[in-house]
Amino acid sequence: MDKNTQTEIFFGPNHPGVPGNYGINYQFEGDTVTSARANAGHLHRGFEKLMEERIWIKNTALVPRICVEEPDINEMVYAMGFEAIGEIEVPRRADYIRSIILELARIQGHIFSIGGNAAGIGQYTVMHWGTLTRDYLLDIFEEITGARVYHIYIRPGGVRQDIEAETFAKILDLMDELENERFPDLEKALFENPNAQKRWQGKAVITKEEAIEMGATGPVLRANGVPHDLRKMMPYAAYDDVEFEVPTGKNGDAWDRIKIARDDMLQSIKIIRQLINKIPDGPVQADLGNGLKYRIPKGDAYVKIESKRGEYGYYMVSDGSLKPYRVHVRGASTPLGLYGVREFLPGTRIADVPVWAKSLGICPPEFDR
Amino acid sequence: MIDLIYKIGHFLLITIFTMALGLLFMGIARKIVARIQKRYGPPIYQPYLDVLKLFGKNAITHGFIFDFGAVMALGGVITTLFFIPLGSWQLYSMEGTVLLIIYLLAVASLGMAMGTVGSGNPQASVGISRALTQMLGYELPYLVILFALIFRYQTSSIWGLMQAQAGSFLNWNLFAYPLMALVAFVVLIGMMGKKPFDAMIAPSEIGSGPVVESGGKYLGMLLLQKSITIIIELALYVNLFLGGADNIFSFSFKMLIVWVLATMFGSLFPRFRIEDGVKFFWKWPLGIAILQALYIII
Amino acid sequence: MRNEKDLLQLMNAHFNPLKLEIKREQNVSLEFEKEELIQALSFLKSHSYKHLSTISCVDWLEEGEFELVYHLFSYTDLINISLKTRIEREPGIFQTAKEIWPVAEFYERDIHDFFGVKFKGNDNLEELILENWQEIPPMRKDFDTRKFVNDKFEWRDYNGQKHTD
Amino acid sequence: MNNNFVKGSWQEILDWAQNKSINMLHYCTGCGAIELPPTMTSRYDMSRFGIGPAATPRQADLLLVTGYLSTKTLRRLVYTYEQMQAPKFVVGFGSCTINGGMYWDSYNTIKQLDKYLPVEMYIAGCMPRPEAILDGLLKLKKMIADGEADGYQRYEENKDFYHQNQEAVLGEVQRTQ
Repeated sequence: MDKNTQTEIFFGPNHPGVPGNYGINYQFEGDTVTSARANAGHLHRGFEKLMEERIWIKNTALVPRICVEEPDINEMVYAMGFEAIGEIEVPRRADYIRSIILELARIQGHIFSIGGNAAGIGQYTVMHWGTLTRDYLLDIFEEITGARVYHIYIRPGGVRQDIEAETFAKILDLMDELENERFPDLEKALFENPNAQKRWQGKAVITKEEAIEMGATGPVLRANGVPHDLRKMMPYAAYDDVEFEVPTGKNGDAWDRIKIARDDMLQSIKIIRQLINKIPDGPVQADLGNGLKYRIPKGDAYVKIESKRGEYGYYMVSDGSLKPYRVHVRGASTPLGLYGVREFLPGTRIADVPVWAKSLGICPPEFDR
Repeated sequence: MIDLIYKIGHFLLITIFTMALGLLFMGIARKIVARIQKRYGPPIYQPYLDVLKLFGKNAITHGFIFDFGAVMALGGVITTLFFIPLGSWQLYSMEGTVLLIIYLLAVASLGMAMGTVGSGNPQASVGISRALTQMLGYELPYLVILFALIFRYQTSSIWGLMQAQAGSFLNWNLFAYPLMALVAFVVLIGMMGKKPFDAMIAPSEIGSGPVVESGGKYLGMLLLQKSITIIIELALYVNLFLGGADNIFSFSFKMLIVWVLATMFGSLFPRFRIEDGVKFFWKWPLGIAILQALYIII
Repeated sequence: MRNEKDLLQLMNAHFNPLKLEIKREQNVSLEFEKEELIQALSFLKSHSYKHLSTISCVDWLEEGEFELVYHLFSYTDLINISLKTRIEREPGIFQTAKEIWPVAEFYERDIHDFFGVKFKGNDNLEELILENWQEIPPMRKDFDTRKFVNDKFEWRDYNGQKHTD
Repeated sequence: MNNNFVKGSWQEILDWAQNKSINMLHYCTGCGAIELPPTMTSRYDMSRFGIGPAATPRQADLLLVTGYLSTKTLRRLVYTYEQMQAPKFVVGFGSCTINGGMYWDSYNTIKQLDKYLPVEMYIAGCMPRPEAILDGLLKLKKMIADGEADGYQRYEENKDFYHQNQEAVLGEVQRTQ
């Protein structure tokens, strides 16, 4: 970096345009970024060490705090890892309820990221509407699980408690309200807005080969027309009983990714309706004995599910004792947040750095853990 | 001597009135934007509290250039107040010509530019370079319009242009040349730096641009400068296209209408990137302005 | 479209894995000698296993070994394969997989941060997540986090009684 | 920084103005920051009390420490705090700033915020709800109006106590003045 033509900006941890507590130090010349480096680690709490100190059931309270935008994904993967090693059969109704919770979390996550992307380019009205819509979903979560964001609801072996009939009715009403009132507003304000299209089209392009080479999945891959979705490829919970399409884009830019987020939400609404209509009766928690003495045989397993940003996986190792021996968290945006910044950010304009960071869904607590 | 004291008193009255009106307009704008975003928003007198609080806070200076920049920005803008007829009040506005106003506005933004460069923060210099490029963008169509008007009414003094539109509201320039008024409205949004042309103070890209290093009383001064700039640009628009006014209240009312329209228009559009903004200015507004000018000349 | 068994036969034919195991449907795990792993990785990458999910490291303190686990996935076979190998704890050196997957450089830096495993060929192994950390790498089993917190930080005492005892 | 905080009627006017218009620094240090957008936007609308986000430390008066603090964030937080101009206030969010909360035995997070920065007030909750945040901020406004919120003076007076604790955890810390 020669001093006279290039200056350095700390697009630092304390900056309205950056997604979360995470910094990008980039050098720029004129108006274009020449080189960039990820400044991660601000959110490191040593989750994996803490999990080794706590018995199995205690970790269910610790686990959702890893990624704040989508806590239920962590609970689900932790439960699936426990069941995979212990070969535990989860009752069918619990599978259905888990899928409903995951789809509600996906809608909530997508609306929040659409609002965040809109704020990145100055469209604050859509941010306000998006966060308002998300709050209605948090009310549903509060009704089911008692908490707004961290639900601690999906546990190894099933879910904490059943969902009553009128909560299902409320969910269905909310789905109708989302589809007929909330989304058309967002559609007119953002997706039919020529400015927004100009700001996002052709920006932060990640091609198919680059994404696969880097290990990036989810909207980043699907924006290039590749319908890879773990809910279809490796069905888990109740996803094998529902039909839905996997939305894809064409040229892998920020505009396609944000349209995929919108189409994902519409598919999630369809899934939730099918799940609620076909939900079987039965228990919601497999009988695993006293929670404080959960114990599974020695073994290891890598389990992964489709979060809103892509593949989210845990590698869990148990040595047969009361506590997990090792849990390794693979966040969905790890390759992009660390490697992608150095490889793909150079060349973009300064005005597009927040568009780049937010449209790729970089969620720093995932790789800081 | 008495005349001098009268002039100074009149000048102080105008400056304070303009600042109060500008801050009131900014409060109204925040309320409108809040309502569009389905929330209550701060009370209308919030900007007054902001300015009072800001002058109460400590502030760190980054050297003489930084201080002088803020003072020059505020001073430059206040001097332009002399030459703008605000309804019935006119200090020296007999002699105020349109070109003088454009020049003095440039002085104010150059002052701010000098201040931000003094602050040494790279984000501030990126912000101010954007502000100046955007000025380049909207100055071109604006000058074409002004020359057309001057050619049409054979006078370049604002007072003259305003008198030319006297009589019934039918011969306001808004109805005489609607296209030109429309172009001037878009340019007005660019001049005031409202969305979608607020790339220079983009918080999510460069941390609120030029004012990134100024806190406390510097931010207070820049807020006052912004409020006076808003009033000047609105007054210019009302004088040229809405036929000015005989008393100050109807003048402020007309300014309020234009301001509310500009706020509503802006709150639904995301921010242009700076070169898209300049390209936009040079494509549609410039084209229409030239068309209108030709129409007048022939 | 191979299923799990064909995959195991394929691997058996080209390498001599120590252990082959079908863990669950669409999940397979193999264990290799230290030297053979990198060739197995590039072999699999050329056979449609293009997606490297992540590299995990497990610290088996009693056996005095680190276990490195490479998780791959194929978009055509739809099978998850975990390649494991064991390296001695003390020197803790292993070759880098940077040439096969450039992104592995950051996974290795992460493992170096937390376990102290050095990867030959990966030149920038400086701190990624932690900041000027002096003790032994924190994720090792012999690092006691509660003792460390006791010395470095101070818990709030509620009139004489610490909230943790 | 002039240290003569004269308690006169002028100061009361400034305190009154300060509590009516607070600029909150938009720095989400921990996981509690996910409850800030609902508080700032349409449903709970913090701006009707005159509290709005500020982009940079220079323009901010309120520093929200939303949740746990890793040592890396603490260093940047101390720099941010010292860049802010008096009168400035710090509000601790959630149980992680009070006693380490869920990460009480984590090797990388600090356990008590008020050993490093002067804290006006804590809002309890493992991520407090938007209603709790608004309630806390209203109490803060009352404290400012009564002139009790003098964290920045406490920071000036026992500067070495705070600097020692910071250096104990962070090693060497650059000082601005």
